[in-house]
Amino acid sequence: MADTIFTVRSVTKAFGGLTALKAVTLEVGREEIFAVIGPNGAGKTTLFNVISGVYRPDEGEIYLAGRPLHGLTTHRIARLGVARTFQITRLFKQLTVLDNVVLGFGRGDIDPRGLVGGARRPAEVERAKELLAAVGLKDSAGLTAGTLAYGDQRRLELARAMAMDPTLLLLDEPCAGLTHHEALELAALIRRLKDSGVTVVLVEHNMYVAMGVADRVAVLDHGEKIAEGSPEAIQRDPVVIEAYLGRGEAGEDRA
Amino acid sequence: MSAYRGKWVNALLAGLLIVALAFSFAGCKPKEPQVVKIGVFAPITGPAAADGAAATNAAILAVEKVNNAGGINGVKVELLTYDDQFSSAQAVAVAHQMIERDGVVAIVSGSYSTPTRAVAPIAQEAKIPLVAGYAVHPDITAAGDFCFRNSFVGTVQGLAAAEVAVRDLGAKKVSILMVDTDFGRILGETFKQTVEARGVKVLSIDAYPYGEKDFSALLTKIKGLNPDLLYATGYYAEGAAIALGAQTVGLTCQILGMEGMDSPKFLELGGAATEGIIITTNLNRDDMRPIAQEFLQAYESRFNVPADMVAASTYDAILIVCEAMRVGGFEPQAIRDAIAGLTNFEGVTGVIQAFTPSGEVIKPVQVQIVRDGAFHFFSVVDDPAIITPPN
Amino acid sequence: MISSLYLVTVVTMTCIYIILASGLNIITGYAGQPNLGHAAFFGIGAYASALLTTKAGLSFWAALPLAILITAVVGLALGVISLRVRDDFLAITTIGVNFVVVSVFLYFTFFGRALGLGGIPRPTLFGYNLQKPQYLVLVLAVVALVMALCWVFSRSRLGLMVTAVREDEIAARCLGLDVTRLKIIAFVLGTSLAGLAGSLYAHFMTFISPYDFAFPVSITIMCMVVLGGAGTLWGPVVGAVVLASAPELLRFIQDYRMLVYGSLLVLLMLFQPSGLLGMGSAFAGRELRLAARARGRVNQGG
Amino acid sequence: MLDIENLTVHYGHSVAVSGVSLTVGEGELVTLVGANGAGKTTILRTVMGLHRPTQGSIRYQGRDVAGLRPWVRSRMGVVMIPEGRRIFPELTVLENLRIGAYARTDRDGVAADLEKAYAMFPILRERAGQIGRTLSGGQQQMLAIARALVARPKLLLVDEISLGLAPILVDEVFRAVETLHREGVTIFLVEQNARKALEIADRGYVLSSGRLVLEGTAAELRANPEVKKSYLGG
Amino acid sequence: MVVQQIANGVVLGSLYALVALGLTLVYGVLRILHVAHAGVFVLGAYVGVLVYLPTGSLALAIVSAAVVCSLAGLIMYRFLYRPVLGRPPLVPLIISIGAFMFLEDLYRLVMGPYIKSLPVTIRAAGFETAAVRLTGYQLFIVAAAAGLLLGLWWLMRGTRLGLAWRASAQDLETAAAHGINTDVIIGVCFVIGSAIAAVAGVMVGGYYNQVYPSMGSVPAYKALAVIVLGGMGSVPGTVIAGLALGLAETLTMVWVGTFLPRDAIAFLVLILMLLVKPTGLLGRAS
Repeated sequence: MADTIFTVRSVTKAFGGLTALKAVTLEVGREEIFAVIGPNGAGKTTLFNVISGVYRPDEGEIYLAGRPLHGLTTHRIARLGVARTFQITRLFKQLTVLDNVVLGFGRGDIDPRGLVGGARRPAEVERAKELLAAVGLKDSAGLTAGTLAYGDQRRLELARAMAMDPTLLLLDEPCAGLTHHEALELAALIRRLKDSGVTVVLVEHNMYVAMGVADRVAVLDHGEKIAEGSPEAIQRDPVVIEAYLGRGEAGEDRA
Repeated sequence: MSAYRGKWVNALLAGLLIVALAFSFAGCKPKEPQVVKIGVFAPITGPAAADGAAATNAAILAVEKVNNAGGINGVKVELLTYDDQFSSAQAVAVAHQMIERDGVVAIVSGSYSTPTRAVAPIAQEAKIPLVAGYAVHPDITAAGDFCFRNSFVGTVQGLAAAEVAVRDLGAKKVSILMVDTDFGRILGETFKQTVEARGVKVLSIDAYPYGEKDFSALLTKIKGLNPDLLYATGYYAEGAAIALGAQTVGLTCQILGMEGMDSPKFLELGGAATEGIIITTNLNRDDMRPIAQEFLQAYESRFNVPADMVAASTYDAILIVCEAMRVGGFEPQAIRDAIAGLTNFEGVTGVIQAFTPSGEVIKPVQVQIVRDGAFHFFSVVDDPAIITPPN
Repeated sequence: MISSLYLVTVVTMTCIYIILASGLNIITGYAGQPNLGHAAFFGIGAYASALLTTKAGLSFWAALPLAILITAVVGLALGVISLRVRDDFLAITTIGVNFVVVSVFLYFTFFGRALGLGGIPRPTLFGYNLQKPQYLVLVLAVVALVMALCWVFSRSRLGLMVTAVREDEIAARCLGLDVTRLKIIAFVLGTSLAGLAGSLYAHFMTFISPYDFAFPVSITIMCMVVLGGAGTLWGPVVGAVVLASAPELLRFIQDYRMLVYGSLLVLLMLFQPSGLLGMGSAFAGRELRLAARARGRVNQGG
Repeated sequence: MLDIENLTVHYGHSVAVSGVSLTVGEGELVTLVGANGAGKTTILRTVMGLHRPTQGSIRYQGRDVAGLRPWVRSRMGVVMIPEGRRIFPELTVLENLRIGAYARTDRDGVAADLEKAYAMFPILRERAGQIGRTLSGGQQQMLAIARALVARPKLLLVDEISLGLAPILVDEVFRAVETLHREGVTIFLVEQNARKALEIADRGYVLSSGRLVLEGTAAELRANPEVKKSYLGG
Repeated sequence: MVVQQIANGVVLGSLYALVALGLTLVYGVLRILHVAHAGVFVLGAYVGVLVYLPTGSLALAIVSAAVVCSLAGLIMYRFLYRPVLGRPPLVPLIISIGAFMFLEDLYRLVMGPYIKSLPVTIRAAGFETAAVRLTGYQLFIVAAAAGLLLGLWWLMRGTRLGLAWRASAQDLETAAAHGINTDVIIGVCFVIGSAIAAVAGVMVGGYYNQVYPSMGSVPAYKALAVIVLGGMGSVPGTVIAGLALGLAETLTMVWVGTFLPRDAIAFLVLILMLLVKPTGLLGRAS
């Protein structure tokens, strides 16, 4: 934790009267896998949307490698090296699987050379095929993305995010829709990503995966961080158990 | 499923194309030798379809009249009618088709200024005479010596209206409403300049869009200005709406209109509200000349609608061409020369004294008043200084 | 060379429509932005070119690029509007733009009002005045150039990015795509082509009037794109050829032509909404989203 | 009461559910658990008639309902508490409840059920005149349940009822579902919160990527190590 | 004169509101821009002519127009829109425009291109003071518009059908899942919207004494501006926007002058307003 690369500092986000995030602070180390867990509606996806600039935080600051991300537009944040996947997949459904991945390269730079050089440079096609192979979509490169099964769509989203060669990778429930076996494969892939120098923040429901893959875990509940620590510590934390199992009296009426 | 339907649509389109081709070949039947072709274009579909119908109806009637009388020196006239859709791009294609494919010897415009203006230079270049029935844009006759116009240019009618306003009606304070087309504006602005030069005060001048029906706001404003004459340019639909609107808001001053309102439809749509309205036009309903009465009756009995200015003007344009062929023969150049040399020709729209060298008609401006639901003679403007178009 | 001026006229107009439809295709087909006011930009190009040659005394060759530039600037403004106003609202806004632009032509003396603008010169080349057949050669060359440009665009990274914006804006942003700029680029490219078509039209007709650019013309262009297949390279060309020649081919039924034209549109949309060349619907990416909007909310999977 | 056989459903070109067969017996509380995107909601929506199956049959009370429009099914007693609550945001609480009872003609019965709903969620009585969208998330979920209750369902389809609720409210809504079950309503419960669902269910099915992977009594599933690992948090 | 001009604006605005209402109802439930609605409006005017001229009964003319148009509206829904529900909005929009072109030409072919007169006479007395003067017919228009709108208001707010209707407009699917026959609701939208358009057609035809094939051209697209200004799908918003537009047009025409035709003014206001508030005057962001 000495080498913090990604910082979320006292971020607050409200929708109307509903506070989705309340002064959330996270510090993520370089090449760390950091899991954010919490009950449904705890604010996990909102956190991702704020980090990636889809929403603008009401208060607080976000830094990646010392550069502020808060207040930047989504595409600027992406160009600074933040890639993400979505809880409900957002693919370019009419484009081919290959093109979906190719769009990740170059982080969206409108390169004048791209106008005459064709949409896909041979080197990019090679690299895209490698990425597709890595997520198990080797044979689907020529298909239209919209025709993929749900699980395959999730994998394609991951490949697309990896194509951006991100510094920080945000994974929103990457295991949703995968079988247990597939989830394990994915966990292994995430570890390999870490080894290749990517910092990963993931939101996950599958506790088994989350606890198994993460170096550290933060727990969100009602927009507040209620715990943070190693997976083992979190699993033993009475506050977390209470939040998950709902035995306490602390719950208020919120969505 | 959708692939199947796609095939179905493709087949439908292909079928249409084949039918179209078949028809275009069917059109290439051998020509009868003793026939001369006149082309007419008009806005048969689109926003001006009513005028397109009037123009083509009148053209059909005129050609029938000529053919029933044995044709022109024994040669029958064949009429080819085309739809320009009120579009200049369409009119250009139509013009080329008439001249090149159909081989017409003369063209009559039963259309508005914009399409006619597109056709004029093409006719000029091909040296095919063109007679515009009622299109008023100056560029039409300016295209060259093969282009003629059988209607008053805007300035003539504007001047004539000013003459009526001052000489006959003694107006001192006037308001002007003009339809925002080339025609309406030329009339309105000529009128304004002329009456102002003669010491009349112009209280207001407003343009309104073609097709406008709701005049309550403008007429309420004019009512507040209290003029003793309202000069309104526009076509019969707007004219009737102005008449009705004036009645609705209680505007009682004299209304002076123009030839666009010269239509039985004006009387029908405006009803009692048109009573007393005076217009400048080229058709005298009390004209007892047989040619006029015969046309008015024949048209109404044939098409179940009374003839209007558009019909009468197109009818005359065809008759002018036929007369020129009778005099000069069937060569386009000869027809042109004969039109240019026409004098005192009896048309439905009055006696055509002559055409100016630039191709503009010289004939008296008729002034009509609505009495008991019909147009009647009010006065005539035949001062050569007014009715001779400037060169 | 081509003897029949009739044919020359029909082919020239078809070419102009090909340029218009290809331009609209970039905006609506590739970028997925509805534009029902394309004729307004056609008109802006035509008026700009006409004014620059008749009033400013420029030659056709100088006026053409300037007309494109002027149209592009106005297109840029519409692109900016499209960032704020979406979907149905954008469709209606573009209809509004068409009405407003035509009204400006109609209501300012500078634009010749209802009289239109006349006396627009045909271009001269090496001191030789281009008449209709020669002008057609020029137009054909321009069409070839435009199609080459569209071909390059359709297979370029830029084209792919613009298509990505059509498919999912948020995902595109998260990949670092500058959606704002891409949308504006699409509008500028598409409207520039309309400006080019306008300039060619003005110097072909030698006079123009506001009605040449009224809303029904926009509908015609949109129909060409949709008929041929939006988002495909050759779809708009096929659409333009079919619909621009249809009035000529259908002349034998001239009285019923609009009837046929209208019902053709309806049937096509009912049975082959992705156009003659579209395989899947070019809009299908938006399909789920918009279907969801029509029926409530989307719920994919469980 | 509900028999689904070999059901396959597509979303556009992609398969959301393939070859699923399951049954819900009269008076049973059956749950269908699985991760996000597994196809649970799709099955529920297809049962309701909001989605057209590509293949397979859906029988309700022995009758094939696959071709029937949703409101016909609703009038036969199939009632859904949809995912995300989907109360009518511009209608008042009372109006929302009146929509729930829309198909019913027995005024007295409706009045009684309305009382029952108010008794279950007293806050709704207080807010009867308030516009739906101004309610908090929990209140909206209560309204959605109450709306289904006044429809007097025979078969109640419950979709992700705990989504986005505070734990204390999760307990409350699950208690409400249990109450309905005890009163004899047949319930088909789709839930991501497998622990909670399996606590109150009689039987359960596990869905993954559109296919059924496991089925059994709730107790069996709770004890299954695979289920434990994937859905119960270890 | 100010009072008179406001009265003029209200009369005009009432007509706008009546034409646009059907569009709003359809948009509210189906999110379809029903441009061909203007074709129904023209149909209403023609039925009015065909019935009024031989019978001389305005009531009979309005009722028959309403019946015929309701049927036409239903047929349009069944054969034009229902097959493409759920497709991107451009598809029904183009179908609608195609159908409108078809109808305009059909009227021209069947009824002839000429303007028909609809010389309606109203026995009701006019109203005249020093400041304002309204003819019997103008009063009838305002009264009819107000009556129809109040009736619609009552239907939407005070009846079971209205409740189901509002629910369907907010969430068609959930409404269907709660036993509301949404096919009937949609049908009712087309019937009522078309019937109101028919009434508007007869009244407009009679007011200006002109009925012709292309009389729907301007209303077709201007009504779009009206429903956007009113916040798409909002009935009270549409009425307010219709009246506001009628007043704005009347007043600018008189005091600002015709610097642009009124139709352009409507769209200019629309564009400017959308830039400030992209969801319409009374629209709410979803």
